[in-house]
Order: sequence, then C-alpha cells, then structure tokens
Amino acid sequence: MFRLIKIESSKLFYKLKSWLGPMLIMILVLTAFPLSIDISQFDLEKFYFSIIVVSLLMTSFLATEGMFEEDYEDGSLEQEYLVEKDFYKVVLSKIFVYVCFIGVPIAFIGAIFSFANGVAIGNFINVFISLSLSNLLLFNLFAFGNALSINKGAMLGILTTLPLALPVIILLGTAIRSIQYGNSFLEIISLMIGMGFLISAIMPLIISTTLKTHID
Amino acid sequence: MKLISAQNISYRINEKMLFHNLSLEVCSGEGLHIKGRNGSGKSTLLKILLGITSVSKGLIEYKNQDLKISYLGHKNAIKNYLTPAQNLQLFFDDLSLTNAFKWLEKLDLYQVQDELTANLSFGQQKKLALIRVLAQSSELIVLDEPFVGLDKAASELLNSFFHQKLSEGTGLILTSHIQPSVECQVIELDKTNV
Amino acid sequence: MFDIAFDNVNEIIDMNGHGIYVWSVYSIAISIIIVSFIVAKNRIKGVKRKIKIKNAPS
Amino acid sequence: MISAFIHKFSSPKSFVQITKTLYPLFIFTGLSMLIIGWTWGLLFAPPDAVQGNSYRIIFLHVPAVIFAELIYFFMALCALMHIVWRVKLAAYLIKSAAPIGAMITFIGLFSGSIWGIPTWGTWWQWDARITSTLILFIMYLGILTLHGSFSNLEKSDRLMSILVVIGVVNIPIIKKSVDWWSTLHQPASISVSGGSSIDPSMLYPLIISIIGLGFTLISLGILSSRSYILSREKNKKWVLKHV
Repeated sequence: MFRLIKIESSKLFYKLKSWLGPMLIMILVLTAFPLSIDISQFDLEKFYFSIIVVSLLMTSFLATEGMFEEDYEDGSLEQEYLVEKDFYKVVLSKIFVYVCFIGVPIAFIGAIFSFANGVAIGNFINVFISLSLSNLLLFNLFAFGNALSINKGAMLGILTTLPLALPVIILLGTAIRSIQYGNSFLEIISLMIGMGFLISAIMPLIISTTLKTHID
Repeated sequence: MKLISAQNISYRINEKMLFHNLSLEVCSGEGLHIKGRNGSGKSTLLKILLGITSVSKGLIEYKNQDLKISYLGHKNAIKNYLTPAQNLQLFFDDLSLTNAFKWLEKLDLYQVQDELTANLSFGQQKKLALIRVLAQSSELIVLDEPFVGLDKAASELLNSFFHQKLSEGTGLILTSHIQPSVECQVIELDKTNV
Repeated sequence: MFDIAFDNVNEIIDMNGHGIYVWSVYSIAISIIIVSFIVAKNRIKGVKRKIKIKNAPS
Repeated sequence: MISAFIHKFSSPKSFVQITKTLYPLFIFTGLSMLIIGWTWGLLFAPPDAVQGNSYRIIFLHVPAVIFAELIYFFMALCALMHIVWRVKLAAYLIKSAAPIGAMITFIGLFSGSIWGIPTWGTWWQWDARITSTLILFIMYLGILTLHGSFSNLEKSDRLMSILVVIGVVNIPIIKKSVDWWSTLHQPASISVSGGSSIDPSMLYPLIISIIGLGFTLISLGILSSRSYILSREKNKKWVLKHV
C-alpha cells in the first residue's frame, strides 16, 4: 500500500498539467465571477457560494480526467495486476493521492476566496472541511466514470457519472447554506463524513472490477 | 517441476473462436515459444496464461498461487514524462535498484538516464522496458515479441539472459517472429486453430 | 360514467382551449411509439437478410 | 445449482421462440387496452374540477413515467443476473430495453412539460420528481453511450451491467436528495400529483392505459430484443434455422 502511494504520488508530481491545471482553473473561475456581475447590485456572498459549487464540480471532473487512461494505455495496469492480483489497493491509493494533492488544495483555494467575497473569517474551517469532503466524494465518483470510459473521452464520463454526482452537489449546497445561516452544520458535515467513508470503501471495489473488465 | 499448465482452453471474442482445446505446460528450466500469424491470438494467449484474461472454457493451473511472474507485453509500461532513472525507481525497490542500474549500463542507456523517456528512440524505450524483466528475480518470464526494435548487441544480450535463466530453473514463455537461440518447445497457433 | 364529456366535435378538438396541448402530446407520443415499432420490425428484417446473405453460398 | 437452472431457462434460443409465440397476444392486448383506455380518458371521462380538460394528458403521462422507472428496475434485475451468473440473455435484454426506456422517459418528460404550460404557466419546474426523471433520462443515455463505445461486446455487456446496478442504487438517493433540496430550496408551491382521492371515472381509464402501455412496451421489447439477439448470435446454428 505504501509502495503504491509512493508510486502514484511521484507520478502525479511530474504530471504538472494534471494537478496545476485544475487549481488554476479554480482560481480563474473564482476571480472571473465577481468581475462578471455588477457587485454593487447583488449580495455577493449569496451568489458566490453557488459559483463555488459549480467550479468545484468542474475542477474535480477535470482533475480526474485521464486518471486511469495513461496507466491503461501504457500497460502499467496489467503490470500492477500481476503484482497485486487485484486493483483495490491501486485504486484506493490513487484516489487518496489525488484527493490529497489536488482535492484538498482546491478546497483550500475555494475557502480562501470565500473571504474575498465577504464570508466571515470564523467560517473558514467550516467551508474548507465541507469543500474537502465533497471533493473526496466527487473524486471517488468521477474516478468511476473515468474507469468506465477509460479511453473514450470525457463525454461518456460525464454522461455516466453526472447522475451520481448530483446528490453530492445538493449535499454541498445544503452544507454551504447551513454555514451561511448558521444552523445544523454539524449534522450535515457528519452525514458527509459518513458518506465519505462509505464511498471511499465501496467505490474502489467497483472501480477495480471495472478496470479488470477493461484489461480482460 | 510444473510451473504452469493449461488444459483444453478455448477462447472466444465476439462469438469468434480464437483457439480451441489448447493444452500446454511449462516446467521450470523449460522454454515455450508460441508462434502464429498476426491476429492468431498469441498476445491473448499470453494474457490468459498470466491470468489477466479469463478463458471461455478450460482450466489453468499454477505451481502455487503466488508464483512470481515477470511480464512484458507489447505495451511498454514506462512513463513518457519521466526519465529512465525515475522510471526504474518506480518499478524497483531499493534492493534490486542497483541491479537494474547495472542493466541500464549493459544496455547502453546509462548516458541517457536523465533525459525524458519521450525523447528516447523506440529501441531505447524497449530496452528500458525490458529491464523490468531482466532485473527482477522471478520463477516465470513471459515476453511478447521481446526482440522487436532491439539492435544486434541487445538481442544477443537477451539471448544469453534466456540461457542463464533457463539453466537457473526459470520458466520462459515468449512469442516472437525471430527465433530465440535457446531451445524451446513450440506451439503453432494457426494449426490448433483449424 | 359512460356519457361522452363533450357536446360536439369542435369541442372535442378545442377542449376549452386546452385541446392543442392534449392532442399534440398524444399525437407526438403515439407517433414516437409507432416509429419505434417500425424501426424494430425493420431491424429484424435487416438482420435476417444479412444472415441469409452470409450463409447463402454454403 | 441455481446457476445451472438459470442457464437452462435463459438460452437466447428458447427466449426468441417463446416470445415469438407470445407476441401476437401481447400486442393485441396492449393496443386494444390502450385504445380503450385513451378513448375513455379523452372523450368519456369528466373534466377535472380544477384543471379542466388539460388533465387528460394524465392518461399518457402517468403510464409513461411509471414505465420509465419500471424498465430501469427490470434492467437492474437483468444486470444483477448478468454479473452474478453471467447470463448472456440478461445483457441482451438490457441492451434492447435501454432505448425503449429512454424513449418512454422522454415521452414522460415531454408530456409533463406540455401539461405544465396550461396548469402551472411554465413548462419546467425544478421539482423533485421532474428533476429525478430528467436524471433518469441522462442515465439511460449514459448506458446507451457506454455500450456503444467498445468494440469487444462482451466487455461492454459487463461494463454496462456494472453501470446499471450502480444507477439503481443511485435512483433512491437522487430522489431523496432532490426532495430534500427542493423542499429547502422553495416551498412546494405546486404539487404534481392529482392527489390519491381520484374519482373512479378517471381512475379506471388510467389503470387500463397503464396496463395497455405496459403490454405495448413489452411487445416492442420483444421485437427489439429479437433483432438484437439474432445479430449477436448470428454464428449459431439455431439462428440459421430460425431465419
């Protein structure tokens, strides 16, 4: 397991475009948004949250794009299969590395930008946690879409996983609203943590079955 | 000692029979050369023997479940955006890494070890990929067209590697259009197909 | 229960102004279903023809 | 044991033969019940006290939406059989049912939208049921695209089954979450259902059209699965005989 995490992290480290790209796009969207509306007219804080949800969806899709494609194309998956006899650990460590290196930084960026748009500083931790957790969920789901559509492009991935991602988006929206209005945040966050555990345990199992079918 | 044996295996793809009732076995210290024209299912057969692809019918038995197999298919499993040295660090743990670097030297790749693999020639990439098999200790070696793209020196090196491994008791399965210099039992897929 | 709910044909078509919605929905849905039946029938024919052609010489 | 039993009774050959004899019965029942149900509903049922005549779309809309979901559950059942026992027929049935499901979901969405214009004054509401039906439609499209994407058909059968099973787990989650979201988002200003206290003079034609549409869709499924099975098994001896 540790070996796999080491491999995945060093691979990701050298793929600049995979981890830097999503972060830059996150920054771009969050900067472009306030500029595109007339700030004086609207309550920026309210609108800002909806854009953060959408940009999270976008960037996490972008970040997981091609997650398994490269390993499938160059034969690394077969090699890993010979060593591990299963993909569960490979998938688990890959998602772990992606969430740590891309998901959490993106959540951090989102939380930082929320100050600039008038969210109270005391809420930083809350925003950061809910964004990170929804990134964990989204990465798991999009990894599944990616494993299904492996080298067939993004359209298939979107069609197959968008229905899965919608509940997460709704959950995140609810979490953010509860931060805004200051009620029952703990309930929602514990629901998200529970779902996070469940999905991070089950999804790699499904993904590994999918990958096995692909190399078959 | 039997390393791997296949009994009456058949494989179908999209209802098309690729091979039917094929049986083979490889003992330690033995080589097996799978021949056949393009598209006769050589690579698929290798994948079946490795347990990656499942057969439509038949049975495959290994000496034991954790038989150590090293394999190189027609996909190189090396990362283009890393240097050869970094690629080797991905495959090998610290113990066998020194051995791997020795092979890097033997195969004339030492000078390019810090260049990006994407800039290497086809033959150089193939050699780099072969190090995965060469520097690993295993009980069975499975290779898909190992001689393609190799120059004469490298082919000779590979042949002598086969000799050495076979005498050490390692099994060897390969597909190749070029005759390896080691003695092997031969399976012609075209004939079993009919 | 079995009395017709309308007085004349015009009323049936008009349905107090809602006729356009009701009838357009039904006609489009029915035509979609009919078309899919035709497509399915044609497909069977096409597949059968292909199989026949393939096996005719032997 | 179970596996042997299932394999024996799920050969594509016997499926095609049995459904071929059943087809005339199904199509006759389906079409005649649809005609009865819809004429009754369109001409004889009294107009609704609140909605007037536009409610008559219910006799198309409700059956369509019911079968949009039922077909998906049927596919999920087949997918489970395909994954657990590797029943080939199950995969064929999923593949032939998916376009029909997409079609009927589209009809359900479309009729609902049109119905919305005279009743709500808008053709779309981000209501829980509408949203989840839209997502169901996307799921059907995803399944169809997925199966069309790979050249190895057995591989795409298996991938499709995985996706269908994941999707069926997802349906209640989506329903629950969208419900939750929409009740938080906006108070339920409009309720889509006509209430459970529906008058018998409207209920009977509704039930008849539901059953009628069911049989019609089954016959359509028989036709499309027959063509698909024949094309997939075209090298088998029984297909030759059948043709």
